[in-house]
Amino acid sequence: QTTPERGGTLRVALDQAISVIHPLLTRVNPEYLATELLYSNLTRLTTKMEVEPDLATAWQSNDELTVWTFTLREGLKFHDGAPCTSEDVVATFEAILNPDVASSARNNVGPIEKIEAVDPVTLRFTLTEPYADLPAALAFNSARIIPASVARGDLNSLRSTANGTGPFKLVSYEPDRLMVVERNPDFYDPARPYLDRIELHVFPDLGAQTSSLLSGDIDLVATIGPNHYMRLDGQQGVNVLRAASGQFCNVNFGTDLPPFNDVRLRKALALTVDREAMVDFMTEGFGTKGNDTPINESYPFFAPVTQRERDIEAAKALLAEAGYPNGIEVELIASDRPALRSQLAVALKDMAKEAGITINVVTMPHATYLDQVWTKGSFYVGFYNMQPTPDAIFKLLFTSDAAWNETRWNNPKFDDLVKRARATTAVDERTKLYTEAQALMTEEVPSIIPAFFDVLGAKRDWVDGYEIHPRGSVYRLDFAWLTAASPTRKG
Amino acid sequence: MIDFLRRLLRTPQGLLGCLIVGLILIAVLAGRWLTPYGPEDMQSLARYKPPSLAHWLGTDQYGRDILSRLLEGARSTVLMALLATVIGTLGGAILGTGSAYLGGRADELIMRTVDAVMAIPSLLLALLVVSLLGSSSLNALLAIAIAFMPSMARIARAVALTVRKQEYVSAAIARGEGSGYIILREMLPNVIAPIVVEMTIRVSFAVMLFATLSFLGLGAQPPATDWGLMVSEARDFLHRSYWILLWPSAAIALTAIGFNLLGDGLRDALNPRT
Amino acid sequence: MTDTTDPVLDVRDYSLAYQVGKRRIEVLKEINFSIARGEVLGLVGESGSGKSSMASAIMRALAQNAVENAGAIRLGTTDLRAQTEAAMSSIRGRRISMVFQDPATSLNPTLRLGEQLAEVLVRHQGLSWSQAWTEGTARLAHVGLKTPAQMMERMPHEVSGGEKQRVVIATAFACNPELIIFDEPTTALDVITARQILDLFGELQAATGVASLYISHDLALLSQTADRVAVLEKGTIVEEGATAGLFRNPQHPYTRALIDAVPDPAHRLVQPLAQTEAQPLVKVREVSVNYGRRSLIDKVFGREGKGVVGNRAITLDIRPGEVLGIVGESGSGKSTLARAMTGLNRFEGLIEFDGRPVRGLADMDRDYRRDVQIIFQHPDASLNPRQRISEILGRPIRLYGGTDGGDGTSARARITQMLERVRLPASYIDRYPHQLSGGEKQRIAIARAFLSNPRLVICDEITSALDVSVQASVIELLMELQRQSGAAYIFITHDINLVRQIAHRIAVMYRGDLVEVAETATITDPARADYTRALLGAVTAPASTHLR
Amino acid sequence: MSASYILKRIALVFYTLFVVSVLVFGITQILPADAAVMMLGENATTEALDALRNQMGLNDPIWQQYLHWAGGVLQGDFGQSLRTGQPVGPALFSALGTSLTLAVFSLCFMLVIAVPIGVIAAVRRGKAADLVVGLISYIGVSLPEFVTATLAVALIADWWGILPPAGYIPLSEDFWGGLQRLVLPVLVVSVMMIAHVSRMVRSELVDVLHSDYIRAARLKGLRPRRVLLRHGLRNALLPTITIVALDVGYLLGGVIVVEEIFSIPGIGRALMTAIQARDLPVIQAGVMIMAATYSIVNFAADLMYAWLDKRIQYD
Ligand SMILES: Nc1ncnc2c1ncn2[C@@H]1O[C@H](COP(=O)(O)OP(=O)(O)OP(=O)(O)O)[C@@H](O)[C@H]1O
Ligand SMILES: Nc1ncnc2c1ncn2[C@@H]1O[C@H](COP(=O)(O)OP(=O)(O)OP(=O)(O)O)[C@@H](O)[C@H]1O
Ligand SMILES: [Mg+2]
Ligand SMILES: [Mg+2]
Repeated sequence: QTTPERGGTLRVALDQAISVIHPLLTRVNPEYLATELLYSNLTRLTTKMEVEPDLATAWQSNDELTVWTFTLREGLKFHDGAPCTSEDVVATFEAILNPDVASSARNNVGPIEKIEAVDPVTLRFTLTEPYADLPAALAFNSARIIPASVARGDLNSLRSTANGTGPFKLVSYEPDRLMVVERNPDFYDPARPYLDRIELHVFPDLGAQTSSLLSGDIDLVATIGPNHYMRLDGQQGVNVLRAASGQFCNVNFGTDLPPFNDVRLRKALALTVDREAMVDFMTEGFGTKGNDTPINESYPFFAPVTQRERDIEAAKALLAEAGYPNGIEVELIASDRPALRSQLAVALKDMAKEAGITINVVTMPHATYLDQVWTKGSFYVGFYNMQPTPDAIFKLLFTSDAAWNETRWNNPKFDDLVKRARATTAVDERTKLYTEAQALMTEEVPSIIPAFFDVLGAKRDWVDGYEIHPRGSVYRLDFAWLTAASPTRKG
Repeated sequence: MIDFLRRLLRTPQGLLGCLIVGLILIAVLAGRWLTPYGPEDMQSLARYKPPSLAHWLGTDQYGRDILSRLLEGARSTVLMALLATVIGTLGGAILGTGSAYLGGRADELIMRTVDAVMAIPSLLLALLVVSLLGSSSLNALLAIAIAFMPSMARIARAVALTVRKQEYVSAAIARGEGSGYIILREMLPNVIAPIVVEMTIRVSFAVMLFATLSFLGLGAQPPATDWGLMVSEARDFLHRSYWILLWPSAAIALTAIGFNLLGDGLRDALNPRT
Repeated sequence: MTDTTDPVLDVRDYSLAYQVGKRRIEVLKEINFSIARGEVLGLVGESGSGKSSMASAIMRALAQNAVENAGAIRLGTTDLRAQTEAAMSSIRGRRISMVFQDPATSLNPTLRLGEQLAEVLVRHQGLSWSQAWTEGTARLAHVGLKTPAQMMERMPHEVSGGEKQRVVIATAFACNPELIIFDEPTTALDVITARQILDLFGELQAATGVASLYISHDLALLSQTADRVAVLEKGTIVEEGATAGLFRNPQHPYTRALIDAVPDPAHRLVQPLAQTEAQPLVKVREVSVNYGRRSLIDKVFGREGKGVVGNRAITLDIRPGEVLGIVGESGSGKSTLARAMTGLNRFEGLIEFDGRPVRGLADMDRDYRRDVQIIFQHPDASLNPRQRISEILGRPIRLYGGTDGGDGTSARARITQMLERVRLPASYIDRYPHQLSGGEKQRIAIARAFLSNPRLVICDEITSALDVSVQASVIELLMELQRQSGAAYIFITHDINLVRQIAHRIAVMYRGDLVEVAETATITDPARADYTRALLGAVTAPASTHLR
Repeated sequence: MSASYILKRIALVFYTLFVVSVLVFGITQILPADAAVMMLGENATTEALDALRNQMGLNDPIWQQYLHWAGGVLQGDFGQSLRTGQPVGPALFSALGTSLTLAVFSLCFMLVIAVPIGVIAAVRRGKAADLVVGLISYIGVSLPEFVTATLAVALIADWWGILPPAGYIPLSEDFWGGLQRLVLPVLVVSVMMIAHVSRMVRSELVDVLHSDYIRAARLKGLRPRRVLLRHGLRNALLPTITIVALDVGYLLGGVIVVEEIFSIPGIGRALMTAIQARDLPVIQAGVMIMAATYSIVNFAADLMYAWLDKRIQYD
């Protein structure tokens, strides 16, 4: 690889509006990208999903994994020139943990009880229970560090202004069209960022996004679907980007209510799924089969439990056993965004038909879905990014105290396995615990996870240093640079 | 009636319109029995197949037969559009004729309010109504019906006013006829003809509005066989399998053209001057 | 000037047909006539006889589907049929020009009058716009407009119908053409204005010596304006000759029928009333009608609304069996009175019908409505196009029950009977109105009115939309029904000659007021009101009176 | 055209806004989503929601909420977006500006094409040219915008590669680039209007050309050009003004699809986004602004019509 060149403007296409740049309130990928440019976390994830320093350079814990100490870089500065010290970090986490702020990070940064500034560059986290994955958790997308004055003052000002420590500074922001950032000369790494300027253009239409990349109007498309990927693949001047990932679409059961509180019925349905075909229907082959656990090869501690295959006879038998010898009719709800959700529903409908399960698909607007179905419904389609660790995804969705326990699955044994795995750093021990947890999920099927998707993107060949991230919501554009072949554009 | 049909078929628009609309109505009525495949049957081995003998119009991303889906979709799309137009027209016609009959302040108030509602573009009005009721074909139907009412009311009122001024209505009033007889027997038959013309042309708007709502994700929902939804879903595959997009688009356009032509034909046939 | 025996316009063996579908409709057959300098040729014939088609043929502005079979049309030495469209374009307006029936529609509503006059001068005389404007102003002065300069600047809707027609005439005369075609130039104007336009035509004709083709269906009028008259029947000129001779001694039966159809005041069609001293059937007392109401904004600004007075305190009696004629120029309130009496307009005042007082719509009960019937002007509009004759005529029977004939007769039988009385075949009962001619439709309307055995029938210009000959037969029918039933009539019309023929008394209205009511015999008294005299003076005396 | 007519017409504009405000306020009140939930998102606690509801006045009686909101609107305060938390007014007015840019270009382009086409069709009525125009207009009014837009992008931008396929740059920022990006959307928006207006011009002109005064003008020997342009077209175009003004409604709100596909941040798309996100203040303000624009344009069109066609007597 050649050495990075400095300068130039990078144009990035996003498929959704950047509705919010309040770094504690971001909820979707484009917003994560925007705040990633403007702010920093304590830690960040490499494209190999390893934790690396961001504002913090080093960290260590006590043996019980209940007290963690982080060391900050020296001489950190916010965009307005004010120094960034441990006091700012403390204030930030106080804001994140304050329920009134309603930050999505609150449930995702770990079991923090208290955070203190030991000295201007040293922080101490005290946890309520042992937690081995804290450094990874602190890389969470909406746990970005903001100035104490803002965190304790006018948090709302973060909706239109930004004062972070990130590699770029905010120039202009129109939620539905364009956000422009420029290089932060005071960034902690004097070499980075390489780009002078980044423009984030919003293209609500996926076709327009792809066409604009082809025409050279756009340099980088953050995420694209399989069909657009195939269209771009092999085109002159365009590189397609692909990373295997733990991203998935699933079918959630309300395990607390009939009919899906009967594991036989859940299993019967899982047995109707032709996972090979599902990978095709949903990802055009850009994905991998799922085995009804949220963990796949992309995660550490993945356990290759016996793959569940389609077996209509077994499904029919289970169905009869569960008291539905003549089949059952159920309503499956999918929100309209992204389209993948209804694709899964439609395909499942067809596959389950043969076993005598009649599925009526109901698609509804995303807002209504969030309001009325999500975490409340008893049979609906979910969609998740890859999380940094197995613990993160289990704690997010499947433990009884999960932040978003969509299935209301309440399995003390599973809870215990996850809890014990948190409390140790011993790889063998954790492997054993997580393997057991995955086997338990496959057996109990709180949710059908039929396939995982690769993360797909595309760029012009004059963009270098950019790698697509399996997490799906991490971009690391401070590493990207433009080669001499890039068109010159007025800034 | 026979005479009228002959007049209608004599105009080129009328003839062509009747032909197209006739074909579409056959699809609507008998489509279910004409389909070679189940409209929702997926074949994972026959995805993205171009038109062939086995699949005349090809297959889509799930390996479903497009012809079967189009035939099945005719019912949802065209029937819904027809119903929406009829409901919207009836509502508007009653409002407009009533307003014209009431006259005076009431008329003024009704018509000004109707004008005011017309300041909201019909697509937007439909969007608002759908988001109010939830997105489904049925609600889209209602939304379109509501969106059509103001302009239909305006047209109906204008027609009713001219009819009201006719001497045969004066004659009926002078004769001492009751208002029921005057509205139903003297006015309505004469108001209806121009409204039927307008209604026919509006069916094509409705088809397109319906498709647009589905396109925006606020009309029919997958796996419905709605044409607009089919187009919307197919846009991603345009560069790979253009036919998935082509056929439903063509179906929408053909339907719209058919009803437009038929409407113009009806207008000519009903126009005493030609 | 050239030899006077050389005709300005010469039409020889001219035939014309229209292609409709596969059929060819002959509208002009072997037409021959010529017009000399200074001469006025009148072309007369009933509607559809081909008069306007002849004019179009001369102007070379035929409909697309016209087929010319044979013959020649020559203007001086120019063979018009051989001219290209471009050549014709420079002949029109310069050598031949035309005046149309309705000045309201033949002027472009969005261009100033001056421009519409001056553009001809610019086109044909090669004048500049400013020269043309000056010249145009002079021309307007010529046609008797008082303020020509202002007139040039005005828009058509800002001037009266008579003024418009003067502008049209000025335009026709602008380039001193050899021939002018007048296609019924006064039909759309009211009587007094029409008279003035005719006088103007006479003056200009005499002054310029232009040859004129004057198209009209009004024989009385032609008898005064034309030097010679050609009678057109179904596309054939059946008779042609000097006016005086033709009227005195018509050769062709069609000509005679036309002349006979002209109403002649001397030829009374109505019997005198038996006893004039009987109690009036209807007493109209101080009846006023106001149109329009004050708008909200007028109220806010405390202004009077711009209401229109339809009738101002009309008081009038109608005796049983009497025919009361009402005349007056357009807009004088004749229809308004008729509508008030039939409950179609709100009114103030009192109408007493056979001793029963009627003060408003609420007082008009079924009996009143049965006794008072109205017939309208437009036969096309007064019958519902979507009802069969059986339903149209069935309504009065259903509404008013059996007041006619033996009670045993079914409704259908009574309708057939009534059709017979208005001299229509019984088979018409299942037809729709559009399958009948204008005259036949009007007969249905009459039948509808008489089915209830009314005691007062109001006829609002019921003949003015009909052809002369059809008009005569409708009048004849009306008079016969009147004799049979003894009903009283209010007969509203513009045609003063007609009203003098059939009315016992005549009421004259002017701008909403009743000017006077006079016995028909004394209407010509010099002591009558000024307006009445002006009205009568404007009427062209029928040809027969001064020719026979 | 009297002062009282103008006053009456202005009163009508206000009445329209009143009706629309009541209507849209009513609709947004029953939309199935709680504003506070929308604002705080799925992570909010019940207490936080309650506090916010009180602060936003959502617990007040509905008429009070209406008065409060209407009062704000009258002072130019449209509230805050629930989605972005930013003031609604400035964002929407800039979106309106974008939409108007698109609308004005589309209108001009449409007129430049539609009027001559309509005239040609009328003059050559029944001939080949007329049939071609008729066919085009039938197809034009029968293709939904999402089809034409998709085709335009696929053919013109992707295949021929002569224009940028999407995006919007304000003309004030980069005139040339902005203009290039307007071409395709303008084309798509115009197709339907061209079809509509050219048909209108044709039928009006055919009527006018059959009128007596045109016949009279021809028979005065005027040159055909003068008859057509000075006498005919002028009168035929007058009713078109009204039609075009009515189309402004379509131009602002009916082009949501076009704004969506071409990524134009206009008011239509702002509303669409707001509807999807249940962003009530934006929906309310957007519809109001749209209705106001529509009313004002139609008011102006009526005045212009009255001024051009002095025949019309208003009371
Ligand atoms: N373009 C046409 N195609 C077919 N028939 C036509 C056409 N123009 C006129 N006619 C018919 O030709 C006949 C003569 O028409 P024309 O207008 O010359 O009569 P007219 O004597 O001027 O009648 P009026 O007194 O009513 O003006 C009528 O029967 C009319 O219906
Ligand atoms: N509905 C109406 N609203 C307002 N003004 C009216 C209405 N009907 C008639 N007028 C006006 O009332 C006046 C009298 O009209 P009316 O129809 O009675 O005249 P008329 O003598 O019958 O005229 P014509 O000979 O033209 O039939 C006219 O100035 C007319 O413009
Ligand atoms: Mg004629
Ligand atoms: Mg009258």
